[in-house]
Amino acid sequence: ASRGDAPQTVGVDQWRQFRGATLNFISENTAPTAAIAADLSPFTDLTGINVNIVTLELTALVQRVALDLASGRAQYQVIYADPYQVLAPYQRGLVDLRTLQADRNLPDLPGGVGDFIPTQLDAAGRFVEPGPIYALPYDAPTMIWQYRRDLFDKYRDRMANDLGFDPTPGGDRTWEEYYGIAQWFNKNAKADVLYGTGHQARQHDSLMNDFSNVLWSYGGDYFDNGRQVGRMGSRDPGPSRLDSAAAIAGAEFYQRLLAIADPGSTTWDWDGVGAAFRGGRLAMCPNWHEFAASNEQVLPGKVDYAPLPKGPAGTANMYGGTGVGISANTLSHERGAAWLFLVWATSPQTQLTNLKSKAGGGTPTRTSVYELPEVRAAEKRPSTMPNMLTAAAVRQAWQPDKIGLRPKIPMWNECNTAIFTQLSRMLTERVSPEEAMRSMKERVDRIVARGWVA
Amino acid sequence: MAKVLYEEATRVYPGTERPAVDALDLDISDGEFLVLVGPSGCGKSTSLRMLAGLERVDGGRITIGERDVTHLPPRDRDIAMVFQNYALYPHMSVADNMGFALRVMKAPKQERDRRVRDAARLLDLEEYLDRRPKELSGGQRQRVAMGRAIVREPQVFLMDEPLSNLDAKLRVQTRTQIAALQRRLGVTTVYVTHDQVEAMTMGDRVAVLKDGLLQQVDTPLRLYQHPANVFVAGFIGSPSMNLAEFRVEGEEAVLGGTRIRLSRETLEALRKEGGDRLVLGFRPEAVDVIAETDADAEHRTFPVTVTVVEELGSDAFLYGQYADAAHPALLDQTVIARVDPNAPPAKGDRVRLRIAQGKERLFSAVTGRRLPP
Amino acid sequence: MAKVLYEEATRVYPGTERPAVDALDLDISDGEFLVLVGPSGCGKSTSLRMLAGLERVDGGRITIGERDVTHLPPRDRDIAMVFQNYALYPHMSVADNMGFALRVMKAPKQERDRRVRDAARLLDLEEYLDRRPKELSGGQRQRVAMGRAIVREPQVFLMDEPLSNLDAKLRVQTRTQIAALQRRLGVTTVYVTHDQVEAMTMGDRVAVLKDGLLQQVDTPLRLYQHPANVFVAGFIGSPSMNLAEFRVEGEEAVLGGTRIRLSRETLEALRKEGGDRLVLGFRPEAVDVIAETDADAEHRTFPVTVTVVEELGSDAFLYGQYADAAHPALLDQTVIARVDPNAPPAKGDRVRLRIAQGKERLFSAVTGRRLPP
Amino acid sequence: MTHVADSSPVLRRPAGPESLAPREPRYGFEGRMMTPGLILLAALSIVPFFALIAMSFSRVRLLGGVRLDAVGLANWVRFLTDADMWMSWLRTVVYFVLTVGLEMVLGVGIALCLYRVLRGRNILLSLLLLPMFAAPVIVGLLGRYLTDSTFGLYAWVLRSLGYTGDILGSPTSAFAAVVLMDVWEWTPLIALITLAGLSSVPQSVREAAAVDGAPAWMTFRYIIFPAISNVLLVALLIRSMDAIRYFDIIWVTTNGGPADATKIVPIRLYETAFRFFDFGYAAAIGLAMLAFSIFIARTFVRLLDTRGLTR
Amino acid sequence: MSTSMTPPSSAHQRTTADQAVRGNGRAVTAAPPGVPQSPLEASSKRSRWTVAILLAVAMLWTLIPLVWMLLSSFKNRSDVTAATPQVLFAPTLDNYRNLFSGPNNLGPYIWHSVLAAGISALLALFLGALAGYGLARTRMRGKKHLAFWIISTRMAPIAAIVVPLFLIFRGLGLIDSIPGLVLAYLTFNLPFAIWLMSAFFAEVPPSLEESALVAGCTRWQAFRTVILPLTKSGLVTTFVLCLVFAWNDYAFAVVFSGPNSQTLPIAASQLVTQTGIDWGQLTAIGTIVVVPMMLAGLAVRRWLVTGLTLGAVTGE
Ligand SMILES: Nc1ncnc2c1ncn2[C@@H]1O[C@H](COP(=O)(O)OP(=O)(O)OP(=O)(O)O)[C@@H](O)[C@H]1O
Ligand SMILES: Nc1ncnc2c1ncn2[C@@H]1O[C@H](COP(=O)(O)OP(=O)(O)OP(=O)(O)O)[C@@H](O)[C@H]1O
Ligand SMILES: [Mg+2]
Ligand SMILES: [Mg+2]
Repeated sequence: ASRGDAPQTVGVDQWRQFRGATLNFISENTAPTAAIAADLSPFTDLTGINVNIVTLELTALVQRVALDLASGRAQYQVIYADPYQVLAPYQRGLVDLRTLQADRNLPDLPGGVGDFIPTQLDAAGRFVEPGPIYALPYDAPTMIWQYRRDLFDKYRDRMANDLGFDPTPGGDRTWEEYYGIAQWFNKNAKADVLYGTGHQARQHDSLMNDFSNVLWSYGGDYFDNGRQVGRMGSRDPGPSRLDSAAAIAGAEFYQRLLAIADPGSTTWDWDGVGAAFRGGRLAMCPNWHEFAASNEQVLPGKVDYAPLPKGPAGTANMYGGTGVGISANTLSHERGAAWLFLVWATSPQTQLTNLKSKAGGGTPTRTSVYELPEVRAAEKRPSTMPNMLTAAAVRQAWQPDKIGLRPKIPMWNECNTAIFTQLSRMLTERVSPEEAMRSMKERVDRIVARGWVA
Repeated sequence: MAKVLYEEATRVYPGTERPAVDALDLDISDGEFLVLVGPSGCGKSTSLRMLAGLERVDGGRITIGERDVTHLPPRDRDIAMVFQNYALYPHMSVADNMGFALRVMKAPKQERDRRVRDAARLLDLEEYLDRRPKELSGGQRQRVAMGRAIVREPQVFLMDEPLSNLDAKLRVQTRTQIAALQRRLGVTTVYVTHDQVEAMTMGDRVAVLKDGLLQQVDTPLRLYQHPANVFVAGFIGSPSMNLAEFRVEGEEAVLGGTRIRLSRETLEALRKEGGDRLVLGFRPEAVDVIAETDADAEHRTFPVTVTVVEELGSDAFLYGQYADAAHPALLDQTVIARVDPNAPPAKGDRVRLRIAQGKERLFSAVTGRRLPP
Repeated sequence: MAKVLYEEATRVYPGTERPAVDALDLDISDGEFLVLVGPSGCGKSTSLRMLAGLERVDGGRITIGERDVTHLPPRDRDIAMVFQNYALYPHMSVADNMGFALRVMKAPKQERDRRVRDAARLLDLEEYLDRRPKELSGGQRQRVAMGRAIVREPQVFLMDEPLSNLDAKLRVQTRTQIAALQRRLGVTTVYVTHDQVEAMTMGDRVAVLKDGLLQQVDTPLRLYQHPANVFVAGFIGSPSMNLAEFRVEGEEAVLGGTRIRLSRETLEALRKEGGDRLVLGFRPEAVDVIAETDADAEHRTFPVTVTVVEELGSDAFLYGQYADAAHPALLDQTVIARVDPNAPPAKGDRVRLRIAQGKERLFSAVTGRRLPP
Repeated sequence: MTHVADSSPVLRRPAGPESLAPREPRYGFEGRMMTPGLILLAALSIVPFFALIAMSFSRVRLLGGVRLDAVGLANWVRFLTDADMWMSWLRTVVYFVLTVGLEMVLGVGIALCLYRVLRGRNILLSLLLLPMFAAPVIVGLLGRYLTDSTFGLYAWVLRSLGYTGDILGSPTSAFAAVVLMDVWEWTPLIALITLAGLSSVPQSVREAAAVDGAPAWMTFRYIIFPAISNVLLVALLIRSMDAIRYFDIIWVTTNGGPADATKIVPIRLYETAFRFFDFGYAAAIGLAMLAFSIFIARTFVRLLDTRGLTR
Repeated sequence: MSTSMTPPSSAHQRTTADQAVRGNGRAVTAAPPGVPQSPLEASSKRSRWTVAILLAVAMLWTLIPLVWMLLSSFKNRSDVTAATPQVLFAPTLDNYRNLFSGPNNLGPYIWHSVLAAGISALLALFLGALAGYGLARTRMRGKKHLAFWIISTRMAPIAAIVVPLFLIFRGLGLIDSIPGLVLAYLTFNLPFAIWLMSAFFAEVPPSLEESALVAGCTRWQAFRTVILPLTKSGLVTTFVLCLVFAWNDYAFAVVFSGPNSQTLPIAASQLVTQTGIDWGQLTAIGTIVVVPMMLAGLAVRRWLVTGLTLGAVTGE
């Protein structure tokens, strides 16, 4: 359909100049989108712009976005730009937001770009070059250790006695200890939970996430220069390092860990683990911190959070945040309208509202929001913003040396598939870790060598 | 080969009131060819299927040979059946069709082949043994169906209108063949048809059914010449017997100007019944055409207006309307007479017909049964 | 009502070599009832469909009345057709079926109703006008099909084996009705059948086809009595004419001990052909049975062993084998003779048959054509 | 008046149908009737088909309008040398044979049972047919719900029967599960068709077999089964065409996992196209799949042809 | 002759005969209900039980998932995911209510589905009826090849044709529009409709049509007034099957639909969210998607067979 550009009313308030325009926002069905979708009236009242929100499962979203970018005419002006599946391969299809930020006729970002947590701005908003910003950090799910505080309280002493260390989750625990705790639960607490630990080990993106935490903490990595490739991204990351001794050691541990985990693990992605955890099957699991809100609903007061255990090389907590960007196929007024939405959607006020939303929440991506006294107060029970119960753990996890950033390369999707497929074979077909890692490397190298055209 | 006995055999289809076959008593001797005829729906097929074991017997018994088979399944009765639509197994070759029953009874392969070949030779089917039924003409299919029956060498053959799917010409040929074959094999046979000619020509005896009730069993000629009742009289023969109701006046049967003298036995029987009417029948070939002027007042004659003349070359039939305007009783009924094909009357002619002496048949107007002549 | 003319009309089905109808010349006069007969596949239906416009005419022309219709679509030909399976529209009531053509030609409603009612009255269908075809019996359906044709009041009726789906008894009734109806309406009619009796009884003239070629057109009786060739002789009549090949010796035709004197004209015609053989035919009713001893040496007779006797009550047919063992030429062929039903010979008897004087028919053994008597 | 058959057909043959030139009376109209549908169909199928061929020899750029960079046979070479791909083909064949095979066996079994039921057959049949009208996506999601190890009904049943593993979690059981979901949805179709086939075997043929003395199993083996084999073949044809094509169920349940155990070719194709956006390679896979399904369909159609069943 | 034919174990036969007499002692009186009438159908009690049990298993296997879906759609959050399946529970309409309130109101999805599936089924029916008729009646050479081509277009792998179609549709501005979805659905529905309808048309005897031609109809009139009404059942069946296929489609909708044209299966897949699947709502959507098609399908069950078997079997 050859729709014209959005209308512009000149000479009114910056925020109302595009009233009557309609925007389509395509998003994965994540917590902040759910919160925004639940009540769009503040934005519409403010700007007179209508927003349709299309929420899709991530694979479907990427497919739609790619085709839309290819179509040359933006169906979706505002895009939920997953750093690995959208930003890295298609950053040239997105608007460099600096141009809009610089536009005098358009409102500024409150607090400027600097208010976003810097690692997140880089990871979710930039690609390779330090300058251009393609997306504004929008959500920030991060994997942390979630555990049943009630059970740990109940069994702490016995565990400490049996295992010889204090089992309380925290930054000092190691993966080996995690393993020990899980096994202890398996053996000694059948009455309360079926299994000590559960994982998101379905043949799916989630398996790569769950495994990466272990991989990194054992000193392995996907490519040379892993942190750089993770934070800024790379078009040509060089040969894969997945066959390094450290990586194989990580894989060996992971295989061992999964052997004692809930057998359902191999069917679960993050949802599955979340549901199982809430369903009372598991004593603990690594999962996205944004599940805190649901946990609190089902098991109020019984769950607590900590950064993931460390390995020989420290700890790593997989970051899964995403930014929102604007399709480069938008016409100029639409672009302006889309900018208004971006500014509004990532504003501290909106992020605060999201935090309180009944529809789930999401967590702020701005430093300033975390500073608000109201938010600070919510980190303790009873909390009106249940996601903030994870703040202590997350704040640690986001430290540059503890955050886990997977490689941001354009062909990541295919690499990722090769990786989690081989991992899945390792877990379910008893392929040896060494062989699995080697075949992973082989495939990744082949994919990377093919290069990428967008 | 065995005798077959129906004893009060009855079949009531579920959901119906009237028995489809009602207390049928029939004694078929060893090697006999018995034809079952009757109008559509009279229970011919049902009777046959009861004997085959395809239909339940709701009352009475059926025996084959000495064995009571009333409640045996078909496969234990040692019969072979030829169906109206032949019911050939469509996916089997002719040879396999014919040999199937033997295969079922686990006859050795050579034996089977030999018997199939023998039957095929008999039926002139040798060159078609490898074909599928649908590659055969109607007549050939019919022969295969026969073949399937005869390789069995069963105790009884059952045939349910096996010729009705053939065209007229082929039917004539085939009926002769079947009759000859049965005589040769000597297997007791029950044959259902509603075709006049088949009934008359094929069977040793013919059983006439109507509404599930047996009307008469006799040789074809006796059925034709001495029908037991009005129904049989009208049913057997084509064109049918002419039938008309006469009043009895004194010693004569009277209709309009037509008078026919009745014998003492007839009058006696009528008196017993107490009726003053009777049904008189005569066959189309039992009338002579006499010139209108010739014998106006003669007994046994009546006037007819010719409505149609069918000239078949070998024969001619006159279809006429009773022409005595004063007595409209007969007006609706068509009188049929066989006339000389070389000098048939013309349409519209008025002719006089005379019933040949002794050729009339008399029936009670009350019970329909034949009166003594 | 109009005359119909086929002039060298030819139809070759795509993908076949031989024409299905080959240069058909046929002149059907106004109001005539013409019957097309012939064995299956001879092109009867094709000829009819060419006239209806349902089949392309590949050569020659067809005219109805004065109009050349060779390339007109069916709807412009003003014909009505009765199909073998009646082709009634299952989703329409009887009345709608009959009125359909009128509706198509946009006849006003009253007119339509009137004509449908008239036709229904004529065919005794009035009480069924609201029924659907599937609620009717076979005979009623057939009448509806007729009705559909007659409401049209077309120039020509075409009927393709319209009775073949009826059972024997009904067929006899209906054929008389149709013939009568046609006479009454006076519409030119072309009627296809392969039934002997229909051909003989219904038509003013009969056209015999074989392999797409017209064999003879004539009145039924002349066809029966003077067939133009061996094919027609064998095809018309049931049971068929007996045919046998005789040698010509001097002035006689000889087969075994049987000798038949030939006329001068016959001998002349034979001489022209240069053949020394001819085919002699005689109908079953044209023979007399004479006692074996009676006239052993007489001309025109031959000995026969009786294999089957069919007694139909009104008639009896003898099926026999030529019994002169010294001359096996005729051995395979069955001789059929009509005999006295009151005193038929028995199976196995040896009888002598005599061909009635002047009843033999002679044909060239080469061309099959009739020879002058 | 008497025409004797003396005309030589060869001499009398008209100049030939072409010279007379009126159209075959039933030719043009059929053509005109088919035209709109066929044109649309051609547009919807032939254009994409050629586009696919072109793509399979190219690398496809998406951004800023689609462009094809010719890469020669690269995609095809990769297709032929891709070991994972061969495994997928193998799995596809196994999946195909298992689903279609099970559906045939169960469908025929159910039809045979139903055929022996005289009263209530229609209601039973109606209920049994329900799954085939369900959207495959819903079937997949429902399957996931029923086999979920935490709250799935079937998982619970299996657990109480002593099965400890996780249904979608290990390669074999996951494969079996997706096969069974497909079987659940499509067995009714086979049952429906088979039942119709059974009902179309003339009663008199069964009776003939009974009179010939055949016991039940022989009647089935030698009479009924061959008689319905054509219908079964048609059912097989219909079912296989979709079995090769559909992937919704796997897509929403296991998405190819675990350990690629359920990664049949359609999934791999979809993934190549819409996760990796390697349209060139996807086109090659797609063409190969098309060839495969046409091969299968041809085989069945030829089988039907030899039995004279196609029109 | 009969000696060789009598099966060897006549003693055994006698006993079966006796049993039959005893077992069917009641046979002389009216048959008890449920006893098969024709001896052909007669079967031992054991085999009747076997059949009953097998059918019961088949029914359970078929119906449990559907019933479970229906039940679950009336469960509240905790009952839906209870570790022990809940058969008795307090029913709630919340799941349905939630589907129609809130941000992702299901209303438009239903409307889009109805429009897209309905129109495409109608179009497929219309074009399919025309072309199916042509195909059934044409005597052209290469007819079989044409027929095979038609059906082979339906076998094309979905993922493969979606890409080029997308490019074409984009050029025509058909992305995210109901017409676009309609066309996309036609790619599989049109060949199917042609195929199906030609099977139905082939069952109509040509003589009916010829009769109409002779009665004065043009070809088109004959088609309209005689042939079409006769294939009413075929038309309904084709329509319903096309409707079902279009309604159930996911793969095309995922690519071609957008905010203005999302369909129900997309709505179902959208419930698979990052924060968990709401099984209550999902089963509710499942019910909404599945039930109308089941009803439609059952309505045409009698005629399904003819179409689905290329007329190799005529319906019951
Ligand atoms: N399965 C059945 N259920 C109920 N009634 C039946 C059944 N089969 C036949 N009948 C009825 O039983 C009677 C006898 O039928 P039957 O088939 O034996 O007649 P028929 O003499 O063979 O007739 P036809 O010459 O038409 O074959 C008829 O009135 C028929 O309607
Ligand atoms: N559509 C067709 N295509 C090819 N050949 C045909 C076609 N229709 C008929 N024929 C052939 O044309 C010849 C004449 O067929 P037609 O149907 O006219 O015979 P018929 O005399 O009506 O036979 P029947 O008594 O069997 O109806 C036959 O050899 C037949 O096989
Ligand atoms: Mg009968
Ligand atoms: Mg014909």
